[in-house]
Amino acid sequence: MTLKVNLITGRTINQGVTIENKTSSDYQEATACCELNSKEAGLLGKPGSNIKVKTKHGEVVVKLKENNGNPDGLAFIPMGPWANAVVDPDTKGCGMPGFKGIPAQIDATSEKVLLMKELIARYK
Amino acid sequence: MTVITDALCPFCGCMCDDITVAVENNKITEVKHACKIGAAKIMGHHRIKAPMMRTDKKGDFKEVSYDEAIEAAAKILADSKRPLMYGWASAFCEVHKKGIFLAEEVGAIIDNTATVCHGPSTLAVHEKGLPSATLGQVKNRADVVVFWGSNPVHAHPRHMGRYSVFAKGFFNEKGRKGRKVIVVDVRKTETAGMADEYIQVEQGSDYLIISALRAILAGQAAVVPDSVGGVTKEQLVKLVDTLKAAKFGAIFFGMGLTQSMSRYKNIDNAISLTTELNSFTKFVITPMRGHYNVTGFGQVCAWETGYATAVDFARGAPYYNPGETAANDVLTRKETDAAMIIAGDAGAHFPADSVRHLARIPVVQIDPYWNPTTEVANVVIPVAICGVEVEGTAYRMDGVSLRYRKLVEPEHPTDIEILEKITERVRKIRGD
Amino acid sequence: MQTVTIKPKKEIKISVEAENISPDKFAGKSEKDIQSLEAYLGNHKTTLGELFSIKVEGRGAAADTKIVMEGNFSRVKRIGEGMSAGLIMIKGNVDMHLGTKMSGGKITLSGNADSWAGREMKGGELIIEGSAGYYLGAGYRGETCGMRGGKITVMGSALDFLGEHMCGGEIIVKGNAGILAGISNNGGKIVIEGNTSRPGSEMAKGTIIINGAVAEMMPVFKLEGTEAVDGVTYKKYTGDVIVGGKGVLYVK
Amino acid sequence: MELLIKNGAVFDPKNGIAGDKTDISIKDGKIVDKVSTKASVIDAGGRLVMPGGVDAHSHIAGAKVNVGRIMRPEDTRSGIKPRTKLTRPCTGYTVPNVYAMGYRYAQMGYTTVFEAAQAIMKARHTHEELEEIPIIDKGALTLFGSNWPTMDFVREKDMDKLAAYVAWGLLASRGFGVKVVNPGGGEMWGYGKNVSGLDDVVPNFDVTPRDIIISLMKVNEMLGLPHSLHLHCNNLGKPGNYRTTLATLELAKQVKPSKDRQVMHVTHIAFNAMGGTNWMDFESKADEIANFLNNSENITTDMGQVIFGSATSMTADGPWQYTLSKLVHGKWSNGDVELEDASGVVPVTYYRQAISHAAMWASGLELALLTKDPYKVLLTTDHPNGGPFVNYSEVIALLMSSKKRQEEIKTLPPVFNERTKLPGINRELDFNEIAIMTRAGSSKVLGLLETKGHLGAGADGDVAIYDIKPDQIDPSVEHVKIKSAFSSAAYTIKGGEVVVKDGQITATPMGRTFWVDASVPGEHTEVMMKDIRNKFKNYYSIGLANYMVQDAYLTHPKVVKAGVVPVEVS
Repeated sequence: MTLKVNLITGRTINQGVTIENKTSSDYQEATACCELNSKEAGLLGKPGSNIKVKTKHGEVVVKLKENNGNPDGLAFIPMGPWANAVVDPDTKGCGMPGFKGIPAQIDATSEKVLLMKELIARYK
Repeated sequence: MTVITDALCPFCGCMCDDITVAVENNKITEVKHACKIGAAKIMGHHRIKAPMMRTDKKGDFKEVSYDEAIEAAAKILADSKRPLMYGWASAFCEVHKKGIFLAEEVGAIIDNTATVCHGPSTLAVHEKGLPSATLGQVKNRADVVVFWGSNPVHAHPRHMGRYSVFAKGFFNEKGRKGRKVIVVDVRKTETAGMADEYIQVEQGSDYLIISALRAILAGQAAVVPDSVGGVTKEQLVKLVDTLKAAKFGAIFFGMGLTQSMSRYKNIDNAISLTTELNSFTKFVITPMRGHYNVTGFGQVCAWETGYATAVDFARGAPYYNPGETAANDVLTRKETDAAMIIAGDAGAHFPADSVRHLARIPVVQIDPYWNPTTEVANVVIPVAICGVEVEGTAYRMDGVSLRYRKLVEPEHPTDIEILEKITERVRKIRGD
Repeated sequence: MQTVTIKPKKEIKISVEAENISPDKFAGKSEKDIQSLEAYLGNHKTTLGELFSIKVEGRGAAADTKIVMEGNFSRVKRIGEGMSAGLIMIKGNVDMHLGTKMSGGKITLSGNADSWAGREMKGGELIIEGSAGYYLGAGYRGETCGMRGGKITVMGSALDFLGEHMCGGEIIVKGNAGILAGISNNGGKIVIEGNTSRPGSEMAKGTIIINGAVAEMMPVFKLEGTEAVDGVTYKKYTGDVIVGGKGVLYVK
Repeated sequence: MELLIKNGAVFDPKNGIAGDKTDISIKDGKIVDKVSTKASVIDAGGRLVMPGGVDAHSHIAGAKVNVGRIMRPEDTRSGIKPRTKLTRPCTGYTVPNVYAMGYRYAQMGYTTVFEAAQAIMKARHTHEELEEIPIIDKGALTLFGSNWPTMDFVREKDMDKLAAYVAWGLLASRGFGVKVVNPGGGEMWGYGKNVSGLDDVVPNFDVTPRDIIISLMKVNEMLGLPHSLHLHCNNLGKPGNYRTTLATLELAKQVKPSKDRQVMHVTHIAFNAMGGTNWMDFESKADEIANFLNNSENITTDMGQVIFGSATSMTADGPWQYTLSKLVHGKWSNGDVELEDASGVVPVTYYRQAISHAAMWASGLELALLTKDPYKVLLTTDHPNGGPFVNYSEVIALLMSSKKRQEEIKTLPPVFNERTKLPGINRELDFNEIAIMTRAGSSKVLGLLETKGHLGAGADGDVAIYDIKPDQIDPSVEHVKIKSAFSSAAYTIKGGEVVVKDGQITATPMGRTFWVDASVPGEHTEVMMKDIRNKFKNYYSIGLANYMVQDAYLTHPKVVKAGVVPVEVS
């Protein structure tokens, strides 16, 4: 099924721990994921399964993760290149792109999570 | 083995200055007192070994000498009609000065990582000022602490312990027990889990809620609807009462305000709320700045140019207007024709649209580490790590500047050396 | 009467700063003089003549000067900056700061204007047949006053922060407006024919009339009942109560 | 390097030269009696020659100033000047960037400027900015008036400990002197409160502003510091505050100066000479202050002259800044510094039509004109509180021309004449008196008269030449010329180098930063440090090891020695 959510991005401690080590699998593990509460995550699959997040601005495959702090309809991807594949580039006249509050659709997928290098290679 | 005490942590805006580091044979073997993130940063890991270059961004890099890389970087900047020089947060103020001078020299836009962090906070300060205080004021006095759209457990792990929640102070000998902690957020974060009161708001509604609080504070509760942004009027009234009852209140806000709908107007509104609370009691507000020296760039840029960030030197005199002169403005408009990324990672932290443009134009990267910016770079110049291998100045989130010690000897040149050489080469190329 | 016709010579990708495109700057000048006026392409100092083909017919004072611009000016900023008289007719799109600080005369634009059109405008008229970006008729960072006088009409829509810090004058938007229209405004009149959200926050004085839907009302306005304006009945609100509440918001 | 300035009409009050044609010789940066024939020569051609200007109170660097810049992009965009091959870009009017700060002072013929307030904990920032201000010599006064150690030692009546703390605080901040702002009020502002006069007791510390002022005056003299206590009085900005000011001035009688200078410098009197009870019946009482000054010794002041137009108020007087922001409905920044002091920044505009502003404008001038001895009133605008320093030439013209004052008064509300004595004052200052208020006097007040503010042998080679021929001008009538000449020097010479010619910058050497190294008996420091270590362990948010300003921040230091024990000369 397709889950419609409001997407936000932000820091996490593991994103911080791995931030200077962005070629590592630890960094990918820390940031190429999307948190939903377990009720909504359950609609897409098991934690650790792949999901595709689509917005008006792009799409990206990340791992599903549970976080029961999230209310219904709110998805969280740690800041980083995976999140940024789908955020809103419009700076709204004040220099700041839209990193929070992006309408998104999430589906289960069998596509793989791209490595950082593969993800950026898409932009070349 | 050498033990260095009172060292500063080069990760976040807390700038903890009580770190102990053990060094053996110029290698850091142990880090004490730092949080998980700080320890990881100080311990370090594999680095870019030597300068690298490539002309085809899809091709592989070739190792080159520093001179070759510097020459190539200088040429890219000197030839550019709309250069962008971005980053700076993980480098010292001494580096910023050299960077601003180079930006003047080449007529660049110079912008820092605040643009995707607390840049909107600066815009709000233009509107309302910033009633703030050093963190020690909070530690000694605060009995009500509000975290609004900020999550220190994840982003500033020792903030609560050292300054804001658990810290004991002169007028608060009980620490945590002497404080009421309120968290306002869109999801129940770990920080929210530690709060005395958690107020969950609908994402993007912060502006409405702050206005409602201000109206209640102004004695105009009658106009406030029964529910605002998912919060009942009753809760809002109670919150205002709690804030007013504080002897010393402190608001710490984060990306939840700067990046959500209404952007800097959220902070503008929160600053007004803080100011208005001062008619009843003492209240201060402080942005939870991310990188350890993102604040420092704003300070240096302000005293050198008059503006804190996003300064356009195209016409020789500083011009400033985020929305027009900030990094993502000129990247998404595809205006920039060359970029230098230093001590910040645009490749990882900018929207895809901006990275796509970086992939189209010549890019120089100056950084110790391989990261997504490296992936779109043409010239990569590795440098020593400020705060670990280089000493210098940085500004804590509350505007207190401190001097970092050198913990180990660097194997790479410093940012300053590289920038000075690039400037020298640029001047030669331009015949100055 | 002096007529100056301007067309881009080639596609412009990097923003050009062309505050010299103004009747005040062109008045009484020859083709050659106008061509040699300074402009900046990024950090590259150039001339209007290098970037644009410029034709001049007749001679006249600013008030008798008409500038006709044809083509894509979507990377040309500051057209008509500070103009006090005369006419600029633009067929195409323009970049930021169209008619910034203008005090008189008229600008008509057939296409879209990027952000800050009519910034700190003091007088004259600005007509945008397409849409406007952010901060239409707003102020500069840190200033307490944006638009102080004159009139702006947008046939299409406008984005966020329209009329921010407005102290006088009139803005009419035929389409929709983004969030926080008329924020911190201290005078003047804004009419939005379409939809908007969060209008009038921190409004101390001035009037905002909204004929479309308001997605989110600011929780700082007092409903005063209904009132007819030009024969149309509106809900009348006063506010922002935080800053004294002397602003008036009419919502259909 | 040698330089000879010939045919100048020299005004050098310290050396008793008042308009005489005197040649000035400079060698290796210092004034000498004679130079060789190889010296380069400037022919002053009968024009006015003075020592380089010295400003003893201006906010030019540090946290507050930068807060002002960051909150005021609308100010930054005025005064924009692109870079040149020689100069960096300039911005701002009330809060200029560091380059404009140095160039503009030099362009006015000023060569030495002191930043009026830095908290020790934020002194590193002050020095980072001072290091970037070109040309001029500078230094910074350090705040002590609400510091917890100060209040603790005052309460304990332990002057040895207090002296040791002041000496250590000057070292920690690389400060030049003792600044006190609204003593006790900074601590009270920690909980949003204030003191209301000299005898309010500061809770938890059990001291009064009176105790703090007297004790700091005493230790200032015990330490033999070059400068005296530098005081921003309690109740600044409040109608009726002249009584507090007079009562504060009285305190100076309790302490004897350790050297030939005042024991108390009360700053920006225009904001402290207010009569009336509110903003409606507000009047200037500068005449009463001047009367006091005329009848007492050992006290000096500065004008804090108000300039109509845009200003940025910035001071460590945190509670006043909050009150001010409410008065003007303006933006407000606050900057409490833990254990030390408060501060605030508020943009303001002074309007001719506002009678309170007009009366404040009058009080600075009244003070200068009614005080007989110009050594007692320095010329300042308390930049940028009363207005930016670039307006000093306007103030000079006002002081030299009664006619100009009358012209200005015509533009003010009629009620002005009832609120100030200014309309009836005919005194016009001469060049000698202006030279005192801007050179000799300020140098003497700072305790630097040996090398600053005069043109005798041994002085720094800092000279200003203005495009005025004193024997051919009547300043009273030709005040426009006076203003224009003082706003843009024909030459400014700094350390023997021509840095300004015809108002344009010609060279940008780096000036020095003055700071005072005061020694105290080691045992006093030891005892004092026990307290300090305890405060760092429990209350400061940083460690003692990271507190003191490191040598790296003073690349051009000029150390002035002082202290209670004899100092060995190295």
